[in-house]
Amino acid sequence: MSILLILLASAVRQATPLLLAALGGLYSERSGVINIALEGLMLAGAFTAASVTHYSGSPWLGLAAGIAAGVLVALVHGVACIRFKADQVVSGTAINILFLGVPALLSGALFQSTGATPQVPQEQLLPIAPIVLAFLLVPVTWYVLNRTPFGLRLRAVGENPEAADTAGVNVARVRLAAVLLSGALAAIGGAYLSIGQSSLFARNMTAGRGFIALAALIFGKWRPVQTMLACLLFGFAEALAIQMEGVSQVPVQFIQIVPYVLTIIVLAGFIGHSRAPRALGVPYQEKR
Amino acid sequence: MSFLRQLLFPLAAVAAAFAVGALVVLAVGDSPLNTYALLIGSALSWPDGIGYTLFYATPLIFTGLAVAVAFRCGLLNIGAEGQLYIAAFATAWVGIVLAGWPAWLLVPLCILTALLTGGFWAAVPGVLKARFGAHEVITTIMMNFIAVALASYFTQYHYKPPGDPILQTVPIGENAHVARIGALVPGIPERIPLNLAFPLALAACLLVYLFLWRTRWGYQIRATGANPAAALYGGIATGKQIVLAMSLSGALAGLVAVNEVLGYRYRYYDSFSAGYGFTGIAVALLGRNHPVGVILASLLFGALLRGGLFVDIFTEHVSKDLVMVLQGVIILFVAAEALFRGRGEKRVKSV
Amino acid sequence: MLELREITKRFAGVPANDRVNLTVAPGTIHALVGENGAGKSTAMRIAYGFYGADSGEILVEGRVHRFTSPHDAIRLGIGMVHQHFMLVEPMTVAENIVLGLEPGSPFALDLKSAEARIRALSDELGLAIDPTRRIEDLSVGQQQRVELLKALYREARLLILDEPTAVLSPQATAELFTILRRMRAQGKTIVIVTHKLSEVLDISDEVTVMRDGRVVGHRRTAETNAAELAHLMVGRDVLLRVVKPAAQPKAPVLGVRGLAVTFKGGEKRLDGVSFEVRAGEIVGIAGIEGNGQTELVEALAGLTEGGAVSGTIELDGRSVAGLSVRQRRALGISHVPEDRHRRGLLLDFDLQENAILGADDRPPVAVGPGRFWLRRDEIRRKTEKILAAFDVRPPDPERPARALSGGNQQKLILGRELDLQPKLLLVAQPTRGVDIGGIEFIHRRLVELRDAGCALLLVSSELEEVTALADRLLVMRRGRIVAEVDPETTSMEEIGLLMTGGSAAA
Amino acid sequence: RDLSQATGDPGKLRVGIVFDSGGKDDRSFNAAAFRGVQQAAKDFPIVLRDAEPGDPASLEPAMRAFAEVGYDLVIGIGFAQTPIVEAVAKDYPKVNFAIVDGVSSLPNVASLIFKEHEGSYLVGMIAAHTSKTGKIGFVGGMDVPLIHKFQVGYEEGARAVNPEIQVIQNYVGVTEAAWNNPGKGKELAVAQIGKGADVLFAAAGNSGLGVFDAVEQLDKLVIGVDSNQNWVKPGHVLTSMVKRVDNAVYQIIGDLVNRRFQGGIHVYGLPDGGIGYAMDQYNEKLISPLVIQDVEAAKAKIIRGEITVTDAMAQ
Ligand SMILES: Nc1ncnc2c1ncn2[C@@H]1O[C@H](COP(=O)(O)OP(=O)(O)OP(=O)(O)O)[C@@H](O)[C@H]1O
Ligand SMILES: Nc1ncnc2c1ncn2[C@@H]1O[C@H](COP(=O)(O)OP(=O)(O)OP(=O)(O)O)[C@@H](O)[C@H]1O
Ligand SMILES: [Mg+2]
Ligand SMILES: [Mg+2]
Repeated sequence: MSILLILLASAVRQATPLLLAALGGLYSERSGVINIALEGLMLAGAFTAASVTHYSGSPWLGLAAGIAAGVLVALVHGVACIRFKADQVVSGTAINILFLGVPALLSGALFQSTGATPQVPQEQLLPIAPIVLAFLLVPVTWYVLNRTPFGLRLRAVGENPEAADTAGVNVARVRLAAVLLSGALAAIGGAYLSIGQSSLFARNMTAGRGFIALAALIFGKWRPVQTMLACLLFGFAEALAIQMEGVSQVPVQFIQIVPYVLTIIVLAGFIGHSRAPRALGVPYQEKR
Repeated sequence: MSFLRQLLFPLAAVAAAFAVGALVVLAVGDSPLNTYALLIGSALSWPDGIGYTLFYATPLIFTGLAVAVAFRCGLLNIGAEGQLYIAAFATAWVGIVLAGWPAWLLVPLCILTALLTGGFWAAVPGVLKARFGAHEVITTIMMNFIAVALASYFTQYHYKPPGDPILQTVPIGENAHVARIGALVPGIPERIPLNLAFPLALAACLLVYLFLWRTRWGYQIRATGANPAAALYGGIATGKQIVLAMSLSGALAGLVAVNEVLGYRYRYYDSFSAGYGFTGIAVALLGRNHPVGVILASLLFGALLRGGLFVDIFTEHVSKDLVMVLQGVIILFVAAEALFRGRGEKRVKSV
Repeated sequence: MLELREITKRFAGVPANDRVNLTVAPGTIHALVGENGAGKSTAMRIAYGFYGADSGEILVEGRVHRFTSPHDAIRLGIGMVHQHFMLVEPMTVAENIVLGLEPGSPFALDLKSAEARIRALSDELGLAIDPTRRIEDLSVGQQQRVELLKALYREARLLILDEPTAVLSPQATAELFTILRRMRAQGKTIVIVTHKLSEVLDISDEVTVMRDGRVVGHRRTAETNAAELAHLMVGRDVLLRVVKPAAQPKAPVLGVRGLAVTFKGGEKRLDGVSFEVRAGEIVGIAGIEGNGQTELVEALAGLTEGGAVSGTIELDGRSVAGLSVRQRRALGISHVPEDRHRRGLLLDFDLQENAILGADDRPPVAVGPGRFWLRRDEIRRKTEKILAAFDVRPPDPERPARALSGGNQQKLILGRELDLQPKLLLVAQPTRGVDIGGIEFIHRRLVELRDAGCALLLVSSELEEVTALADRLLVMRRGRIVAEVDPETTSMEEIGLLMTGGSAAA
Repeated sequence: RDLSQATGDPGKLRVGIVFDSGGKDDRSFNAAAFRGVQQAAKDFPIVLRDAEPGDPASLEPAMRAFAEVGYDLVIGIGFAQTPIVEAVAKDYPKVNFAIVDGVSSLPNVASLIFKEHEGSYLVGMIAAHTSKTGKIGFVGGMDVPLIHKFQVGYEEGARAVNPEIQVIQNYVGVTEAAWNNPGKGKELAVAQIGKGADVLFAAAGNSGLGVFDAVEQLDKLVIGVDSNQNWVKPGHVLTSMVKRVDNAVYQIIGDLVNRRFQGGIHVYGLPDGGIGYAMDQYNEKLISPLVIQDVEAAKAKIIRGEITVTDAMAQ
């Protein structure tokens, strides 16, 4: 294999969890709910998937359980933000902090460990399914957003919830569905980390990927294909850092910060303007 | 009286979190009673318990204040972590490079460095927000990653003692040290790292209080946070306030360096912060973005950090992650205040 | 077709609709007229299920229905075009129209068939709308036709249009009316809310007049005229009288020449406005809301956001056009904003901190180098003085502004601005939502200020108010000043006609 | 209120152990230490508590917590704790301390150190004998002198067998997190295999598990470290460079119980079995007896001083 192919393959692997989480974030944010909780959702999914796989021996069961966990945690975020009009960023932050703690605590009770699950045998790891799924989800997401009634409603409530409301769309229900979906996708991203890319859950193993996914989402202007490209870029930077380490003269830290610097540059508007869904972050108060 | 009422809600959130925590303890198979006895006992024992609780509370007061000041201007500074990292490195750098300077000059210079570096690091997202409308939550998160990577790079490639297995800089000059409380107050052993950064933190609270509520700049910052349209009407340049508030916020976060670098480790130490910047968000929320509340919340969280360590070590199953769970639940309850207040309308913050 | 019976709706205790009765006959165009805040939109939103009524009944085709959401109204064949368009800008026409009623399966939105149907509907009425275009690329007139299509697509048989012409050019208005007539010919029923009497006479079969949340009259259009309707609308019988001596105008204070405010896409909301205000006089601006008054005041105060200001603004002969809000304030311009919650107050702050908004840099409140420190005692003294002088109740300086009633909030703002002893006071909608006692108090204060030698520019959509207070009255329509009249000698009907474009006089 | 009661029966000898950031279930270095103290807790009447700080900033508080409540022996695992043990031991001269992989001159600190370079030399020989491509790999955890000691010994051993051999080396990172990043460990291993390496030595704590995954997936061989890891991926683990941390900590606890505890340096190497390579049913088919003979001969020469393996840390 040529070095470039290795690099590209590695970039795709690194991009996969980012892409899954970012697509999750896309659903939530296009519906108008900021989802800074992606990190926590990924951790919830990663831990649950690894634990259930360990007990059941089936990565598919593990994945399903991980998704369920992600949806459950997303439900907390959704209810807090939609029903109780909580500040979306604060609620997301709370969930992130919470899920730094919960898996570690549970790993202590379940596996006498501080923050790790037992290793899952190689034959019980997810095959490349999550990678395929992640990249397959890009056109699917595009289709859902642009070619289904649900997508239409989702975009409408994220841009102008009042207009959607007058057209007879139940804003709270659409938003909640979107947030739950984001929980499911972020959790798949987490599960890929724990039972796909590696074979166990390790403490804080997302290492900020939820935030990077968010950055990719903004970088990609909240659109599926652009978001995928942003994830690939970030994944490529990560892959490059891995390959270059110890080989090149460039300190690895400099390669690592490239995506972050890029994101800031994008936000500063140097590369076209990135317009957020107009109602993003604004709780919708039904009039009745 | 109204002060007591202010306290009521955070207390309820804390109580609720402890109740949830008790369930978690039960679920992992330990006794909540013993766990909480160990937690509280170790946090309040004399002198180590109290000493460490105050020591852990110190950086939280700084970051809590930092988050609170930004919040008062309507900004969520998630970047306190990066600001304190970069400030800690810069402070150590001055302490190393100017090690020969006399203490009366070097210590203030180091503190100034902490303030300026932290302030600068936060001013960048401030300018991006004021000038381009870039959301500060995202930019500060990005700045966090950059700060940690930069500090790590300089430490690894330029300031690490040769052959040291640990990623840390060479020590700062003795003249840059800030005295430990134990060296000044009899009865407190000097091994307890509580140092003059603690009274500095209390002084910072007082100054922030005076700044926010007794000066024009403070007033303008708060007016901008409370209602930007009305602030503009009143002739307040809101963009300037955003930059000012972020800079001040970053400067306060930077002061963590005084506690960690000048008063405790006497060097920059990679990953020295146990998430102080993020805990600062919880501290500010729980303390209702008020300096007095920040002190109280910091003491609580400082006690949780100290107690969490003992719970971690000396119980069978419970780890110190219990503290994260408690923090997360507290913030969640504070965030969904409406949960307790019925379905009241909340002030809507637009992005 | 539609009947409202004894509909009452309160917002925060204040009635917006007070036992409203309205009957709309099938196959007619029914006009609903009234001044700003009369309660027209509220009544129509109730009929559409967007608001729930506190009491009263809604009958559709003779049967009582309970609406819990617009869903229910849509099902009964009611469609509504809101005063502010309810369109999702980045989406296409077709997407907007089918929203909530999507054709095809849950897995495949059938936009093609919808587009075909929309084209057919559009052609049928001659709307000329391309369903594949994005809303943000359409003109307002086209956007409105999209709203019409939205209702028609839902097979609405009763169509409510809330001030459809407010944003339209005369030609577009004429086109709209042609369309509405065609729709009537197809058997649809239409309710049109408007201020413009000429339009009422032009398009409607019947007309209902509202004032202060109540229905004050119902006529067949053929049997009434503009004068009678204007009379009903403004209701001369409850006219307020302000006792004021004749003005003694002195030197000009404010000079405005060729002022224009242009927004992106070249949209001019203020166009070539010129006038002056002298010391010791009140110049009133009359006009239906949305005709450039807000833009005028904000341009004078230095608060224009997102638009370009051109033309001259002079204070005492010195240009202030390039100055910041703070600099203008320092030169003696005070401002009572039209929206006190959005602009005028820091609702969560106490009265003291609201009392220094816009003046936090002035001694004796601000002291020290750079006026850095704020003196608590001086702030308190200033606040107490304002609260006492303007009879703000309760006079508790530590209360949050949110806890005051609207009238007291307004008195606080007025007190704060007058305390600065301005040379020029820009005052917009000074008595909106204020009770009768408060209105009288505020009016008296404004006249006193005039007599003390201040120049006042008063904007109000309450015709009574401007005519009673102003020494000279400018009428604004479509961002221009269309007439200057003497409020003493001109009848309200006449002014009303000027405002609404009901007569050609200018 | 009585903390000393709540922290374990003060009537017994009390032993605390502070793991490094890898945690006790890293299946290698920390795991070995954990086995040793667990065995000691079974064999002796002691109270045993452990702390897994997770991040380096929490190591010192954990160690101080043990000293503060009057534990009799506190064991620090890993070189990173050396300065910490020094500082804490100075503040608590009555408490006994032990540090694995570090050296302290304080009288109340026992320094337990290993001659990893010698063991690495032997597994390097095995790797060179086994490699078909003439390329072998080394995946280190954190880029620090202690791990260079492994790397240099490994290289020297390999060169002794095949002077032409190419050793590809990578480190997971430069911070403590490098011990805990199996994902990256796997990436590095895949990259090395891509460059032709067919035997990989993983000295990377938890991150090494990623290397195990990679060799299994790509059907290559890995050499484990610290604990006997031959069982982890049977058929793919060539051998393990064992470092009997378990024996070392067991012995020091035994010394304490028998009132023989002594500070100073305790060295473990080839002669005492403190360092070695693991042979068992999992890998006996992977290594030919001829290779064993050669390796055993080298081992004897090292013990006799006829071969000197470079100690990268001593430089
Ligand atoms: N959502 C609301 N909350 C509070 N008050 C409201 C609300 N909607 C309307 N009001 C108040 O109810 C009264 C009637 O308002 P409405 O919008 O029905 O008047 P309108 O006749 O449509 O006036 P306009 O010509 O300005 O549109 C006004 O005093 C208005 O301020
Ligand atoms: N008779 C009708 N006339 C006009 N519109 C109708 C009619 N019946 C249903 N609709 C519209 O069709 C849409 C789909 O109706 P349905 O009852 O399936 O709602 P839904 O898919 O559950 O939507 P929601 O989730 O918003 O309740 C609704 O938005 C409703 O407004
Ligand atoms: Mg424990
Ligand atoms: Mg209206």
